[in-house]
Amino acid sequence: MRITVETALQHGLTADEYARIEAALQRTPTIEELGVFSVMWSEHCSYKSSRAYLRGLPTSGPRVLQGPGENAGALDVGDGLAVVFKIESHNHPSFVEPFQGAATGVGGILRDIFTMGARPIANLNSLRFGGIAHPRTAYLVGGVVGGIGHYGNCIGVATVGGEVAFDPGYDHNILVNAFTLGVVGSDRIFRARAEGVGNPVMYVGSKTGKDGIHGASLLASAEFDADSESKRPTVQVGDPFTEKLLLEACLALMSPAYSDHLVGIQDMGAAGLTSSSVEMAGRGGSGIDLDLSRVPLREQGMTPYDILLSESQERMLLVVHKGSEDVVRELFAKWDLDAAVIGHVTDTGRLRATWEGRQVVDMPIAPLTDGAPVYHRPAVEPSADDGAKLVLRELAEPRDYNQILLQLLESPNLCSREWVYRQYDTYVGGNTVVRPGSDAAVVRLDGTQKAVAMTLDCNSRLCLLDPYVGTVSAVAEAARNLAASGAEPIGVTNCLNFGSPEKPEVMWQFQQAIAGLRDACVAFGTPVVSGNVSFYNETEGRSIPPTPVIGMVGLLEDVGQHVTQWFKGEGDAIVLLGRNREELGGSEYLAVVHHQVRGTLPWIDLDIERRLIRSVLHATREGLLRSAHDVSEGGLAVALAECCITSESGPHLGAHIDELEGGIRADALLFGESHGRIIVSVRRRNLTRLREIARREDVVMTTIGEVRGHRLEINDLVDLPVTTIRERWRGALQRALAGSPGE
Amino acid sequence: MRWGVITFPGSNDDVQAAYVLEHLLGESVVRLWHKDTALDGLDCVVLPGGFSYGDYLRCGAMARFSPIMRAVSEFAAAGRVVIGICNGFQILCEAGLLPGALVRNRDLAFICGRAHVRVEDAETMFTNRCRRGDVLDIPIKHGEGCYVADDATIRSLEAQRQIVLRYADAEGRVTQEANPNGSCSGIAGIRNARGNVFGMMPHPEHACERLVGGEDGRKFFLSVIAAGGMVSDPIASKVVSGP
Amino acid sequence: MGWLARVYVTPKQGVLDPQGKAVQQSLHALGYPEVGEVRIGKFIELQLAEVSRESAQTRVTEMCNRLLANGVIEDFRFTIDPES
Amino acid sequence: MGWLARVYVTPKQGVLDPQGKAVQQSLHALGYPEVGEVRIGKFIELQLAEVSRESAQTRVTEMCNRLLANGVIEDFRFTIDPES
Ligand SMILES: Nc1ncnc2c1ncn2[C@@H]1O[C@H](COP(=O)(O)OP(=O)(O)O)[C@@H](O)[C@H]1O
Ligand SMILES: [Mg+2]
Repeated sequence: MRITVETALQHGLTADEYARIEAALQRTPTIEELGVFSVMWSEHCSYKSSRAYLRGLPTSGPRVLQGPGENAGALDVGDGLAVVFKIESHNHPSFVEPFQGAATGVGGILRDIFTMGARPIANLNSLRFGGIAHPRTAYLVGGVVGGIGHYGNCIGVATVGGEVAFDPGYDHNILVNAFTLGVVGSDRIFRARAEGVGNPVMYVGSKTGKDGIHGASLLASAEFDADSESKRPTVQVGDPFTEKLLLEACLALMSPAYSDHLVGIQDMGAAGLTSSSVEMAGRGGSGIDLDLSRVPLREQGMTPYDILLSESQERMLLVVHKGSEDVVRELFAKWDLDAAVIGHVTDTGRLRATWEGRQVVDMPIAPLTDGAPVYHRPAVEPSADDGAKLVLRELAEPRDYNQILLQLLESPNLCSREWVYRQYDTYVGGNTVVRPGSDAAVVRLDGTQKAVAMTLDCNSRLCLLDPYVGTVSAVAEAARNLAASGAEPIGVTNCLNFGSPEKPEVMWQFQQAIAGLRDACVAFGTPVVSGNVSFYNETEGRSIPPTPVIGMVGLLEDVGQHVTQWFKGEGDAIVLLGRNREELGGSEYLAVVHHQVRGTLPWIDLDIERRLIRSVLHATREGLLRSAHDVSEGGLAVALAECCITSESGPHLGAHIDELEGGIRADALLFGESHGRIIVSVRRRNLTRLREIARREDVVMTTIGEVRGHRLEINDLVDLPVTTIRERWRGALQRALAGSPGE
Repeated sequence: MRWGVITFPGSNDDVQAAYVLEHLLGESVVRLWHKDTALDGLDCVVLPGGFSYGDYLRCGAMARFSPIMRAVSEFAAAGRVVIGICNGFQILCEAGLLPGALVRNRDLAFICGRAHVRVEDAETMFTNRCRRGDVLDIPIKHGEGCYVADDATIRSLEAQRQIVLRYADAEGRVTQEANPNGSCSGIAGIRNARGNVFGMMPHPEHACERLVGGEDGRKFFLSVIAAGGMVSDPIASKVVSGP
Repeated sequence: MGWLARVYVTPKQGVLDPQGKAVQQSLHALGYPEVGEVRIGKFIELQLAEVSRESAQTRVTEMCNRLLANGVIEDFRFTIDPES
Repeated sequence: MGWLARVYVTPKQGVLDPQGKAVQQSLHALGYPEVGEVRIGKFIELQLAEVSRESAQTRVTEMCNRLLANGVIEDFRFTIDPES
């Protein structure tokens, strides 16, 4: 067929991008070449709008073994081990088909991790849905949670944490971000390189079908609209069983017994065979020749174009040493998997592909990788509207704080997530020390005294009001969640979910978020080692609230020192570390009770956060803390309630709080979301030692009450039976979802 | 004792079962591949949890035809000990080594959490370290854990004291609320009439360390070790036929 | 007298059917080499109270589109017969 | 020319079918009060290479008994037609 600029436009390319293609090839591209360019230059694969900004992030540090640029980042955790982790979005596919979209999202991030030789040990996920009452929400939640569970449970990787939030801003564009962490010997990390002229390129895993052709360019990179229906590529269906076989076979191949046969390995994710071969050749500074006729196919009538662009799941591309083909074939045969030689490495710096003897692709690789377009898109701060101001004195103070507290604990964003994580296998692997339900998940590192703690955090309401401060706050909350679990923050991954980069105000939000991410990570000394950018989260022109999801990983030198958030013993002193301020801007209370999203965000001082974290960790090391819980959404009252009710098997102890410093409005005291606060409980005799530690770090410490009985009493404001609180909090999500119509 | 732990394609808790037996209980363990065909020199084989063959079609339906299953049947017929946990239980039912079947949970969703199970019979080789009526706290994690069988089968299970575990609340009351998946008469674990084949949905291998999952699960393995892998059950040994 | 609707839900052509694939392989392993492609779907029987055949037709179509089949990955067809 | 076997696997009468119950309830909630009992089973399509109809018959029966259906909880029936 004749290729024209129109064909390029249909592929989601722009006219001058097409001009660049002709220049790079010095001729008109073939349809296959055009397809390859369109996916490799899509926002999803090329990061053309974000690359310039991402360069500013701190990515180095003493523990960093692999920063951004490979399939995932890697940090040295000592004892000869490294943790490999990354977070990925699968937003649009999950909106089209929630169950399969979410499931294949999990499958994809798992491949990113074991591609590097690491055995996945933990999955987390960050989810955003529309308003809980929106007719489609219940259906989407059910599908997404079901799909995540289906894939993770079946492949046998524990799903140990995450977050879920509801906001009408996501009514037509939900977010599904999946995080996986794996473990590997620090000297056994594999990289995706194609090297050694003549080395065979092997294809392993599922056969290739027409799944998700142009998924990368259409679904992940173009805004959603009514006729997405028609544009929609065949939905990818996940096969976790095949991926389990693939996982075991690949890890066996990368084990000392076989790894000498392997040169490089790369999963086939977005843009499938094309991006994996291009990236491997790109990183290896080599070239690749493919014979597409040798690719195992699932359907008849597939064209070379289809084969190059298919996004069929559960496939990997290997480069092995010449002569190792049979060994590799045998190894995969043990797992009932086919392995086919489909090409070989060259030194041409070109990607060449033939189909039934005909040359269909012959293009230089550089323009596809480093040579891809980089856009410095205009960024403009939206004009501040005064509606965003919050005047406290115009805000009526409630009378009955018992009711308000229950109302908050029942609200979709604060109620128990048990209905969600009950559907996830949190035990498999045998190392889950802290399961979902506390500030961070803690997973023991096999064969060591150590453990990793993981958390995903982002408060998109804050990011909407102020993307810079909002992002700094998300990083700080993540760090607090880790510290409260007894872990020292060591590294960050992130998933930046935004609207269309072609909108200056979205680009501004993005720029601000990146700056916040940079500043906060510098302050905490946590390098950003991996991440993902998801633009075009829009429907009918409306952008989602900026949602930079922060995935932070922490390390416990001694797993025995992990801490959970619920109270442990009658008579323990309850201590507040940090200061309460009269801040209600952007709070859950303001949104749920007063239906307002506005105000100046709580003030945040990264130095205070750092000192708070240091003192909590110090106290943990000395074994002083019986419980620790970070104060975030819902403020102090909600956090205290959580300390009483979140233990899975009880006992659910009450709290008597009478020393809470007033001097500010009661609602701000109870529900304000000031940063820099962690509630801990300690045995009375340890109070003096804790005070010394707090003083040394110059952290404000107040003994606000004690663990007592079975009621939660806060000053003369709140007095409720713990059982009532737990009741209302626990079943709320299920009730709310059952209440809404569904599909 | 010499234990064998089978790995089917899709098994997930095989590693954990082997870890518990070998590292926590100091037993000798042989890892078996589903394509193996012999169980020579073993006293007990464990069919672990997981998603053999992806749980496609029906849980355990395809694993039941793995080459090693012929050996497992002969092993059981010879009176040797066979334990199926979760997916392993499902496989044993599909293979006809245990009566009944395990179907979709009452609420149609996968459930992961802690469950209390009441020991219905402490005179079995799998529970001799417990007392009748003991309530154990053990993780469950399954989507198809609802035990079903026709009334006649349930009656004979009762009659021959083949019901080993029932879901209960913390106080040991067997109630609908305490039944996580809708299993008939709250059944969480059964044995065959002869008393040498045992299947349970909860995961004892995930309850053998205080740090992760608690320690109540040890009792099952310690019971088998105490029984030395021999059918020690007074009444069961009188019964001749299989399930 | 009412109707009995029999609904057949099948994976769309071209959409991967992991179950079918696994079943095909194990049928081969069980000694049935003659088995070609295997597709696994749902078979749903609905009893319908007395209504006209036409309205039964339209309403069952509606039920399939709204609930019984997932149009993104599944096709459906059905038959309607007088209940015996 | 080969055969196409269509296998219908249904829950045995008396065996509870929670999925059917759930679907019935959602259909009522969606405004289809006329829906009575709902039973949900499997619909399996098998392509069979050239063999005699008789042997196809016997072999598919065998496949159902051995693998495709579990007699404890399920019934099955099937049809065999020349593949079009
Ligand atoms: N999608 C999810 N999957 C698994 N666990 C989740 C999910 N969402 C929330 N959780 C768990 O529920 C608990 C409460 O979540 P959240 O309120 O976000 O914690 P925090 O406010 O401390 O970040 C945490 O342990 C979290 O890991
Ligand atoms: Mg927290």
